[in-house]
Amino acid sequence: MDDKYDLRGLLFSTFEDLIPKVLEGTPLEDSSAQIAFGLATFAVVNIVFLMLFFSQFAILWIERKAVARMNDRRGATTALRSLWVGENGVTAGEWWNMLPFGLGKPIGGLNKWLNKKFGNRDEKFATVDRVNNRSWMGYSIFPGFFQNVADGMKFLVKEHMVPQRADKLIFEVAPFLIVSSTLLILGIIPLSSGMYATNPELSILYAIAIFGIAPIGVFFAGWSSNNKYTLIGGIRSAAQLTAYEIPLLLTLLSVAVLSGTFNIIESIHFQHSAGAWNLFLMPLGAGLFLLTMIAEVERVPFDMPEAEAELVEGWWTEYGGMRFGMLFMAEYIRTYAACFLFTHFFLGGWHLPFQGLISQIPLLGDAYLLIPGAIVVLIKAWLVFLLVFVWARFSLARIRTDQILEFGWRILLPLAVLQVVLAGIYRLYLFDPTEMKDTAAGGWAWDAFGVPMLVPILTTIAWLGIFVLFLNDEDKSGNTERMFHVYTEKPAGTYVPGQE
Amino acid sequence: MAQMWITMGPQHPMTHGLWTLRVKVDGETVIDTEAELGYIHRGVEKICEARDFTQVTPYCDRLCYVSAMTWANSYIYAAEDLLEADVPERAEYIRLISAELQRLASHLMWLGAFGPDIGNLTLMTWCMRDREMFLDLLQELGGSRMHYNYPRIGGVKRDIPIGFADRMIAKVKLFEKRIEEYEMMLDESTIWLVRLQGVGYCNAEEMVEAGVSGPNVRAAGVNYDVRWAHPYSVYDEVDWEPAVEKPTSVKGADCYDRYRVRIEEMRQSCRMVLDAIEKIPGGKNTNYASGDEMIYTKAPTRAPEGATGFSNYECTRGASQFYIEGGGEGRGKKPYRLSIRSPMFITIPFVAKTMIGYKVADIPAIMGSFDPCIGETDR
Amino acid sequence: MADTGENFAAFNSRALVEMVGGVTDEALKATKIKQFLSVLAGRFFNWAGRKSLFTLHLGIKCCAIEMAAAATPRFDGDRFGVLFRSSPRQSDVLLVNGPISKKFADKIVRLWEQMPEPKYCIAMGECAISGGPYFQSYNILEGVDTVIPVDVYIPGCPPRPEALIDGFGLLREKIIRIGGAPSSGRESEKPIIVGDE
Amino acid sequence: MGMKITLEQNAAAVTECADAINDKFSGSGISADIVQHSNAKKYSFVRVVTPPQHWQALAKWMKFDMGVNYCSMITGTHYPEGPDERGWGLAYHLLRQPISNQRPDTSTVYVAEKMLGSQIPVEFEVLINLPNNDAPSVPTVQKVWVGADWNEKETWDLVGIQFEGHENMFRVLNPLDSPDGFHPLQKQHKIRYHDYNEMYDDAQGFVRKPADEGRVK
Repeated sequence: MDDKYDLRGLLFSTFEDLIPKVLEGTPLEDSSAQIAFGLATFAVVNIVFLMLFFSQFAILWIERKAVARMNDRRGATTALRSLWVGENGVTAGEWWNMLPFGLGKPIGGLNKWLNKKFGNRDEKFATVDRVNNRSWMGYSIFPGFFQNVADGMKFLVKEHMVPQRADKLIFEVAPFLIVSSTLLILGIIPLSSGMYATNPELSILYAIAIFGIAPIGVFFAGWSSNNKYTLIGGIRSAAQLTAYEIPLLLTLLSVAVLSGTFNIIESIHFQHSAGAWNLFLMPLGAGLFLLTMIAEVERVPFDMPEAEAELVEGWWTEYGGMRFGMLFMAEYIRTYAACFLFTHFFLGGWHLPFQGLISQIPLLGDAYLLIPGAIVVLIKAWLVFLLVFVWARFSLARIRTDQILEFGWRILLPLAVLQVVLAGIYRLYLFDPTEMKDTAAGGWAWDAFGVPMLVPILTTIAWLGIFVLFLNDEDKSGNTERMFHVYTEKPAGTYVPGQE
Repeated sequence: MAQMWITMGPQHPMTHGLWTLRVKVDGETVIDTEAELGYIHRGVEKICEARDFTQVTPYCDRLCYVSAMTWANSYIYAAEDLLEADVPERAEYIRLISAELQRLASHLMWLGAFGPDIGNLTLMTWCMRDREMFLDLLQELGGSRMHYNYPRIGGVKRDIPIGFADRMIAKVKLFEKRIEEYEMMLDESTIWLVRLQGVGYCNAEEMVEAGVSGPNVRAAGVNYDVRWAHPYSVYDEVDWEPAVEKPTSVKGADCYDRYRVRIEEMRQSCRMVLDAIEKIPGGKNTNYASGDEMIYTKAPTRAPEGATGFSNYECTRGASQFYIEGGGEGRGKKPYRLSIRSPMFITIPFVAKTMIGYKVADIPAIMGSFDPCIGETDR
Repeated sequence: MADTGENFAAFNSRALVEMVGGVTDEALKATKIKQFLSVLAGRFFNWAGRKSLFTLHLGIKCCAIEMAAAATPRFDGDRFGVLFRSSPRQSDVLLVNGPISKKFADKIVRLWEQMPEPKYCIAMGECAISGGPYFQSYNILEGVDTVIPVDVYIPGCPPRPEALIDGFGLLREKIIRIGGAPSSGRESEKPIIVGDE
Repeated sequence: MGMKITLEQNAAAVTECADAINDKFSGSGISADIVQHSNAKKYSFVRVVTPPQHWQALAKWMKFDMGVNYCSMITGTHYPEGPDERGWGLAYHLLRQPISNQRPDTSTVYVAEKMLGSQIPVEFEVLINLPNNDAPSVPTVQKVWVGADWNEKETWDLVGIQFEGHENMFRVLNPLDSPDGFHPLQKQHKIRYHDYNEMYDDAQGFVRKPADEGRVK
């Protein structure tokens, strides 16, 4: 069901009837339709990109505060107020006098007013002000939000160093390869049915192809920085990403098979009009998607390429200054994109939970439908980020590289194939296309034996049972040779091929 | 596959302190290793030859900076052997309590550093938060957070403060519940078990042959402990038993056993401290003046020419030993020769050799499980 | 413009970039917009530079444990934007927290040179200030300022984590005063010592 | 209740070891006697004095016959004013520890009071005196105990006593490029500010700060 707020429709209609009137007498008149289309697309793309990019800082803030709170500490508390307060009494003097065009006076006045109103009070409260320099009398809106802004902006003024014997061209190209391919993903992520930058026909294939480019950039970075740590980090990340690319593809193939389309927006429409989100139809697929996405963006359980412990910083050890800032941002954009893709494929995009039932209620239903799709998508993405990526980061340890690869090839791949088969069976036998309804109430396509919604309910319960079965660990004292253990009796390196 | 030497240099997150581990790597597998120490060698043995016997204690605090109290006690026993000083009963109890509290703080620092080695960053903050509890207690005794200069030749500097006993009991009881929280977070997580079990095997005789001691040997199944084998202080009157682990493979103890032994040792220390505070002669809520004969007996300050003093003490990381020869400058007020045996100085080359055959990612796991402290290694 | 082995096409991209850059620079300077932007941007980047002081994860001796304690729940350094990075390329502050032996002297100078330019050095603890209890040793340098320039001294053996956080506070006060001046030009500054006032 | 090796057990084990050494090496200048500590629980240990040439044989015999399986410390000392036959001293500290390999899932839990005979841990102190010349040397025990390897390297590095037959001898604690004859724990080296102001012939040319006359520190 289309979202009520259609940004694209609004902008395209205004530009279509505004531009021809503006270009009435000018020679460009006959091509005014193309110009209107161009300007409208430019506006929509910019709005969507800025929304996605600046909600990126929310992701950084959620992560830093959640990890800090879990570590039992306060985490970053830099407040907006620290811009004009200066360092406990020491300020930068009358810097606004150096401003040209007489702009010094108003900015100086603004600074004084802010300091008087929201700054440190006076000598009497010097120590109290010094302690809560982070907030004004203990209150601060978004405490710590500006810490990430400061971290990002500081990298702009750092010196850019290139290691002497590094392969300079590839050393410079690698970060751009990673950052550009990451930003391209944001192009196809729709915020709601009417708010997206582009909607290519096969957007699922496009997303996976773009996700596949970054590993090359990572390997280039690792190889070109002429440092043994980065070389091992680069090789590890290349191996890990290829190992987890295939289960990711198969999982998205099963989503496409289930929804019948390769387009993200159509698969969201399918989820609503069929009545059940994919999460309940293919919980195994959802789990696989999250696991492979965590490995794809190299976060903690699969953090081996930038393993703090033995590889210093992994493949980005030699990057300083803004290149490191961009790589740091690119890693978070990829994580954010992963959360968005999970929301669209498994949590029904901009549709509200139980939208079918609640929209029936006369008064409350209409209010419920008034919530804009973009807000719903953002909140879902942030919750997925908090509950999956950040929670895994502060509670799990790192798996070793060979264990990651073994887990990827031996366990995730067969499960992904099983999921594709299941999706095929669901689509062919358990799906009833006649019940599809594209109304606000949504359809009831997954009934079985007369009981509405029986198929998703049974699947979810079945997979939860399997999950609990595997949850309790086997008796620890008994076995020591864990299944992932590759300990060679004869130390490696002593085996010379060809000599039996 | 190309074999290359990687230098895990002095500044490296894995090395707890400054030392270099050169690793020959074939792909991901370690073929050969070489340890290089001496980055913070500061010649404590040479400086102590120009210090009086009581002035040497601060240097021994700063040897292994994470378990300062145990090292100061170790030196004091050697000095008492040299100067023939005897120690009152209550002072021995206070030394036991302060040493065991320091052992708890040191094991917590180890667990806090071991977590990030394996990748679990939350462990660092949790363990350091609990360590602050014990630092507060030791601060009441010694006066500062990390280096206390607390034991004296013939007793202790000052008695335990009035409310110390109740605060300590409350904090140790709270910590015993905290250990369950750690175990729930770590032993239940398959990733933690997969990274630690079956990694870093070394059997008991191989370790003793190489001079390894302390919890690392008790992880291989023998409950040998200097506290009962060469007894000192009042460990025989206090209720405890050495923590020992059953190795699950014929190849000896792996990283998981060493981790389990230290968790068990934390419990033993808690049990020991709670029992010792009840049995302390002179009552737990009394506070004697600092020179009182209940906690300090005057000891001679000069050592004759040929006299020697030796002490064998169970520090948190192994058996630390001091050997002092009397008759130095100032007519014997200063030691002629002070020799310090650091358990880690011999364990680190041995551990470097046990890493051969495992993966590069196992290096921090194996190294961290032996709890290296470079301050004492380089002296 | 020295042509260092570039391709000899009559008109290459580097020349284009420099020409365009030069022209716009002149225009901006003429209309004083460049001065307006540089003053405002200067203040903003100064704020960013002092609010996020990434410290190098380098633990030498006992002060390293107090540095670690400063990052934990009781004395949270993260509140002030102090994060411990393990690569010198990404850190701004070199926190020297132990005695510098002769073996480690040229390695710490190398670490200092590997850090990108607006960098600061804090000497934490007596050993880093003047060799501390080991000033008589044959193997220890008398303080880290024999080899690298130091901005803030934190006395104490070991200084308490609050003193370390106060040291970062004084460093921020110095940054707001001198801005991102390169570390070589700061010799004339009076040494800042924690607890001096 | 905690456990401990009682004084009787200790006395029995120590006398038994001392007698074993004295019978085996009675003629060749090796003598073992029992000395009592005067700290903590006043336990006694075996002090063995041996000439340098018999040391390797004694070490092998102690290791394989008496089960002294733990070499903990080697201390070298320099006596410049000492008599001719005692210019340098070496003190080896060894321990007999009742530790053996365990079968999987088993652990031996000793009860201290019930240990007897060769299980009881015993402390040994082997003293070797070297003549007062400037090239002291002792046969190495690197092959006997692995633990002695790095101890010998450290003793050579700091005190300068040569260990004949020790492979791969390199400086462990001092910088690798410190000058050859420089062994800091020898008595002719003084520490700074004790009427000995400039640093040693330091290879890396670090200039010490000028003496501290009122410099803003």
